Amino acid sequence: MRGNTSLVVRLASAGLVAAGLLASPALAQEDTIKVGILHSLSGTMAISETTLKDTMLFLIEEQNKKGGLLGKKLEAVVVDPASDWPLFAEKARELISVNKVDAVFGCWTSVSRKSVLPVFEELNSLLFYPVQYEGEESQRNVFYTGAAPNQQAIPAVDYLMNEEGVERWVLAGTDYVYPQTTNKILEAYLKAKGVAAEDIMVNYTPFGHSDWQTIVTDIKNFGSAGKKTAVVSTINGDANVPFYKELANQGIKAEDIPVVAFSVGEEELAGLDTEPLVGHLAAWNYFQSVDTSENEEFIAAWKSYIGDDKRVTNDPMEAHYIGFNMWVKAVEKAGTTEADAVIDAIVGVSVPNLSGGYSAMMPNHHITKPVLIGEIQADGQFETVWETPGLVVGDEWSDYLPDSKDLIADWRAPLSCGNFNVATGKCGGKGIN
Amino acid sequence: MITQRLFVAGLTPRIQIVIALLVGAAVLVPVLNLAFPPSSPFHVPNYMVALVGKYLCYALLALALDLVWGYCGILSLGHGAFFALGGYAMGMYLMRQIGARGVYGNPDLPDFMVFLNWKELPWYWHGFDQFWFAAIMIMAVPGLLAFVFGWFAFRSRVTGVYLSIITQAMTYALLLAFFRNDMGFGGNNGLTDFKDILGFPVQASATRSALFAASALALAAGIALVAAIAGSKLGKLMVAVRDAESRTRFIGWRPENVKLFAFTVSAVMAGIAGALYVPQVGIINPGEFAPANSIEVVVWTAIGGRGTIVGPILGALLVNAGKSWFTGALPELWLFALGGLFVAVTLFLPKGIVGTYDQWRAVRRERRLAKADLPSGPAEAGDVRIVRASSATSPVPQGGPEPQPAE
Amino acid sequence: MTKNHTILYLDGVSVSFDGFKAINNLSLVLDKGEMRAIIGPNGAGKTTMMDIITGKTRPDEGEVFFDGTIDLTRHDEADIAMMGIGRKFQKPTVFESHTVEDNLLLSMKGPRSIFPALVHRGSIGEARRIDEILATVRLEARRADLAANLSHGQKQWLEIGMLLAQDPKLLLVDEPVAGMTDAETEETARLLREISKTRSVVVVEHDMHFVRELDVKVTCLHEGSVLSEGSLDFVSSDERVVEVYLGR
Amino acid sequence: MRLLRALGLILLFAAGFGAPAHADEGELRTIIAKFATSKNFRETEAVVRELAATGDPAVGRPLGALADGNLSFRKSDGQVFIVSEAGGALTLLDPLSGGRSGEAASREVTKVRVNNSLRRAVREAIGALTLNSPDAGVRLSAAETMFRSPDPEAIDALDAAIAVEAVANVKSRMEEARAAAVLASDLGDSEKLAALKTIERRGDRTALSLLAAVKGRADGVLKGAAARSAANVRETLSAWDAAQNVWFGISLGSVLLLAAIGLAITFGVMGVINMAHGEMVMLGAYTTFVVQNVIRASYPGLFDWSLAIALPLAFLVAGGVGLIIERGVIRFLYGRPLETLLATWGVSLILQQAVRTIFGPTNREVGNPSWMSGAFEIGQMSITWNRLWIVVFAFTVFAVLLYVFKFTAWGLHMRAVTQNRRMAASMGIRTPWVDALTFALGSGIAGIAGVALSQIDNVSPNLGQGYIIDSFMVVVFGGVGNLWGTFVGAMTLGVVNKFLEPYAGAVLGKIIVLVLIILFIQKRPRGLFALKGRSVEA
Repeated sequence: MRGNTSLVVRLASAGLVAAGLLASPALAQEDTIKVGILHSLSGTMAISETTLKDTMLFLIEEQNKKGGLLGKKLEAVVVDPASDWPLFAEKARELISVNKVDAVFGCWTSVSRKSVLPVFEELNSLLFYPVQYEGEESQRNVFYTGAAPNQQAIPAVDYLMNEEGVERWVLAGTDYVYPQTTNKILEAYLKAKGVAAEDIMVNYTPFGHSDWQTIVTDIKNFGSAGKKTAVVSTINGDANVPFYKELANQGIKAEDIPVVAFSVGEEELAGLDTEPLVGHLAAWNYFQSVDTSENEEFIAAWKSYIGDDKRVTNDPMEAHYIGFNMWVKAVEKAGTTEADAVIDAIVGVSVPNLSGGYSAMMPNHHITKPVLIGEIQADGQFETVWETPGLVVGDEWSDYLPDSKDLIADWRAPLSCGNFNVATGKCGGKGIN
Repeated sequence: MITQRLFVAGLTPRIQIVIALLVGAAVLVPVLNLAFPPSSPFHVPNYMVALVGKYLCYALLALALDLVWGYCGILSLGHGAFFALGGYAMGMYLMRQIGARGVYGNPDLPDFMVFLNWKELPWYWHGFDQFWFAAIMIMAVPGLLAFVFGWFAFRSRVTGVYLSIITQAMTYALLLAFFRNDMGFGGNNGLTDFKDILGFPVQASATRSALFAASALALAAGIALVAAIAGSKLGKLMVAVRDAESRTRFIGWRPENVKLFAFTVSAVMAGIAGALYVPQVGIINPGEFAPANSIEVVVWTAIGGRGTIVGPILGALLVNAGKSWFTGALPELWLFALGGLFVAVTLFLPKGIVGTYDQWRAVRRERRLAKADLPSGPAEAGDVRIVRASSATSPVPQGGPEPQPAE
Repeated sequence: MTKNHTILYLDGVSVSFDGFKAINNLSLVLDKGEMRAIIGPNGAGKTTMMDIITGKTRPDEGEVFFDGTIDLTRHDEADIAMMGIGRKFQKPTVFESHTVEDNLLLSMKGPRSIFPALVHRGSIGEARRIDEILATVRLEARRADLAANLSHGQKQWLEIGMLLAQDPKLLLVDEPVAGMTDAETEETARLLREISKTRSVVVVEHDMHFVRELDVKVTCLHEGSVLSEGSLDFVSSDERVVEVYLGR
Repeated sequence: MRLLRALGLILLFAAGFGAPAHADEGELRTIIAKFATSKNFRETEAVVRELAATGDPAVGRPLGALADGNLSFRKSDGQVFIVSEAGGALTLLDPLSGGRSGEAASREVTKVRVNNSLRRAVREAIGALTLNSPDAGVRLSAAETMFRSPDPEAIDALDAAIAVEAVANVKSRMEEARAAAVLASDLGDSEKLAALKTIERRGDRTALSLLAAVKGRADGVLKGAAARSAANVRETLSAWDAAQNVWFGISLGSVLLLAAIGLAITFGVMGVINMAHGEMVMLGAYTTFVVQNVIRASYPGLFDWSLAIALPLAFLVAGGVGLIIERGVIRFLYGRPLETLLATWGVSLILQQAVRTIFGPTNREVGNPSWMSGAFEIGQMSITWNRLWIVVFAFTVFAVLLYVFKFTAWGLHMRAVTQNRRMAASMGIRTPWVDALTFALGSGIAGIAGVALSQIDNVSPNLGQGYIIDSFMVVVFGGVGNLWGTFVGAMTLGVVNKFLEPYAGAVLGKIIVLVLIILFIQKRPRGLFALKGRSVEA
């Protein structure tokens, strides 16, 4: 059934693109509300993003079962930006100006988001971005439903410091912007907490690094200096599996040197034998193992939709779940899908998250989330060992970076500014103009 | 005088038509985009302007590759590197144009440097606030890299597959280098969030149309340049080097200089293509250095027909239009289609679309001449015509020019 | 030394590839204006000797002088070609995707740098010279044909024509009549004799009839060094030559 | 985890040994009941310490269960049990006796939450109690734990254990633990000097940090001795570091060799630029995945044999696909190597997307069989079993290939065809057949490389992409058409990379290696093991 409809959708959108290539696309049908899905289905990022495309199709179908939105059915428009960053911009433009979608859910890497930002700004549309990222950004047309560094990294470090008594830190990451920024923030944070410079080791590796022998040995050596050591890992995607395999084989146990990761979720663990990794940690805002009735329902519905009992759920999926429901609620509140109205309506909207609370869209276009620290279990799931007592507000401008600590974002009128400087009282960074 | 002499050669009617088409598009598309309201059937939407503008930059890149591969026999698997370097030079200019409008409001440092705690602008970023300087760098950086790389490689007589692989190593090394945040080029995120170019907002329709026109004109100029080179004695020499390198050496030419010239000119063209590409897509990042991208350029050129001037342009336009269409229409299946296309073209159209068409036409003409059963006089005249065409569009003979890796 | 009056002077030249001595203490002297035929069984080092003379291979030891004074071991192929040594390969090597005329145009004596080539325009003198060469190598009728479409023998001639266009002092001609008909062979011999009136020529050839037709001094190489030298009759009556050709 | 489970049982058996204190059972149960009321990890940890302080070996069972995450309490009455899951329902076991005391649904009980520091606390708490365990491995880890957290009060217990210890390895670990304890005690200098020597003999980084600590707090003779010992240890360690780097290099080289050797055949010998080579590796890895899946589902006992079963299958699958590619595409393109590049690039896109469609885009789990898990030590160098096996495997594959090429009729045919196709054909060799089989062989080798790589890398549709460029570099660096060149090339690149990595970092190291290859090719335009002489250039 689903296969058929989506094929029809595909053919229809194919026709639309063709029409768009020929003449001005004035033929968009008005009986559905279109939602764009901008996730890579091929190339290096397909590994993470394909699930999110499925999640969105699932959410849209669920919403249509409930009667759609504003009395219309929702219609998904799927495109494949193929892990090619300029293609993201092209596809975003196509979704908005040719397919006339009202909102886009998509992107994973920071660079793909950066690539589409100007397009959303220019064409005044909406993007819901579901992945944890480095912060230092707030844009009027973008809603950041993943974690900012303060919703992931800093609580994790606090946990290790307080609960595990860690005194020596390895900050290991893939060499790109998210780890670099997060590690800068963490370094500043750790030093503020009195950690000496020689007790911090920073290490960067290329994307897809697969030979971890040297680095794991270095970590082992660094950790044998008599002080309790932990690794804070911002290692990205593909490189994680060989990293954890090497950790397990070199016999680094979580009790000796725990590794806390910000990019390893249930999906990544599905490719691993987790028995030797029990006790290593991850910090997220959601785990599949969270014990709430909302989550149970969500997982059951997801598994029956995807037709695979083994499929896991993860944090970015929850982010899309929250973001999608927020958009639905904001559209209902505004009574229209028109971008400006939705942007005004969505701030303050609060929807249930899957961990038993409510997440709210803040004026900075980030959302409130609980922070959970989980330990890897032998069955490939996480067990929550700690969580923040309340919800944490996503902080787009880090307090630990000198140039961003005075900035705030507030997209409500009259301020309506993404980089308001509280020191100078002006919009626009340092406020020199 | 000299330029005049240079440019008359090689301008066959076909190339004149393509140049005329491009110049026409450079005028017409902006007019249709700006002068007609979106509701008019004559309106060209912004989306199309941006898309086709991007394709034209790819076409210029493919043409640049064709100059070295089709005419000189150097299969570069690293041409994306020159494209990306030109793009980065333009990106650096555009970054400096942002000035204090970045999110941190720092007038000197781009945003990514601010939040990574850079204190001052690295030396190699100086000067890029001036367009003329950036424009020189757009050509000089890829040109210089190609010159230095080619100087060593061609002098050492690295040929064939070895050369292809080290060009790939070059672009791969640059990819890794530009990924490094310490390099000061924005790491994986690259350069983005551009505001102005030459004082005009990059997002504005008029600027987009102007960039489109610039791309079309640059491509037209590129075609004229390649046609002129191909039609000159040097062009003949390039083909000679491609077909029998040692022969040229034993009659006193230095093939390494010929290759170096072609490689450098081609790199500069690729750099210009990259520079025009960046403001139109709004981002430049290390992904452009990926070896897969460079291989894709080779594929466009092969599909269109290497050793012809129109072929690579046609190939670049067709493959990219196909990619745009497939990724929207058949997102799960498009790699099958693209992969199948590559296999089919190499198997069934080894000379590419234009090459095969030329061959078919030549065969048909021969047949017609044979049917007419004319004496030798007119037949010779016909031959002369073929000869003229072949100096600009030089079909690659099978087997001969290819490097043979296995010895 | 008699070096000064020679066009080509090789003394004690040796070269080895991975332990195999391709040329072993070879000495050869060619006077100005002389034509010399070189024979020898396969693997005797004939082609390697040509490689050394034209700068493609560097000898491990020994002296190689051109025109009495120029040390060829210090120059590369292009330099040597410009000094006036032309070489025809064993396998005919012409620019197949060019016309016969363009093949000659590219070989024409003149500046060999990039920018003159870019703005080059044919002159009347050049056209006349091309006509002359075409007449010499009997290819007037094929002037506008692609070289790829020539017969094997015609390619050989074209290659010789290309050497002539260079206006060399010394021609090295490697197996010019391989694969030719008898008539063509005869024609080629005539052509070479004509050329040798104005230039020095070294011909490597297996075909004894052809060598006889050339009627010049013959050098027989074996295992990288000179086995015998003299008139063809002298050489072919040399026992050692008979031995290496016919086996024991 | 398994270790702790075993340990709990052992403690029970060892109850009578060494006459440890026996606490009142009721008292123990009172303490255990506190697990149900502890609100956070700190409180739980206090309960653990309290239990351990009783010194009763019976606490081993509940503590072991706690560490394994099997300790729960009933919501209704707060009673603490060890739970074991069987078919949906939970069996409740008594925490002390281990006897069955009922069943419960999973909703009725709450797990006593545990984290790393708790597990560590449990380990330390029961460490001293396990010195007399009958299992040498348990004694070893007990000694190791005591070395890391030296306690002067444990000296007597250690002395007793050393006296009866028969396993040399365990004994020396115990002696080291004792030495560490001595250094932490207030014993005399002579005892401590001897202890320093013992620690120095141990010679690893933990010893070094201990020595540094002693140097910091001691004075007089002891300070000097500690400084000398530390210097000695540092010296031997740096030698071991170099050895370790060589090993890492060989290990990386073996991975490169495996990835590249199939390419050395298809590219080097046949002149086909096979861009789909990486996908052959990927197919091999997926074959391993499928084999393991079947084994997990149907024959779990065979799991340790899964790789052995996967090897021939991967060879056949990848080789078969290679054969199809050769017959379907490549045979039309001989003599046009650059066009094989384009066509195989297309094939690689198709294969990647096919795998993505069939198996999904995410990573697939390929387990390590037990004989490929863990590590062993040689001196101060730790060698992981999976790396060792991959090195052995790579060398074996290389040797077999060399043999096939040099000494079999097929190898002779292959060489004949690649050197002179027409001549070979006229001598009666069926050249198309040889071509097809050679290509299939190269692909098949890539497939079995995939089996090995599945043990250390992701099994995802992108697997092959990560290796293709490195493979080309190896083949070109080594010299096309020469298997030994590929071998030496792979090893050189591996070792150079690993020696650069500590100084330049992984990213810069890789860039430097690439630049070195580019420069090297200038010097030797045809690679390391190029043929010299006239035949090379036509």
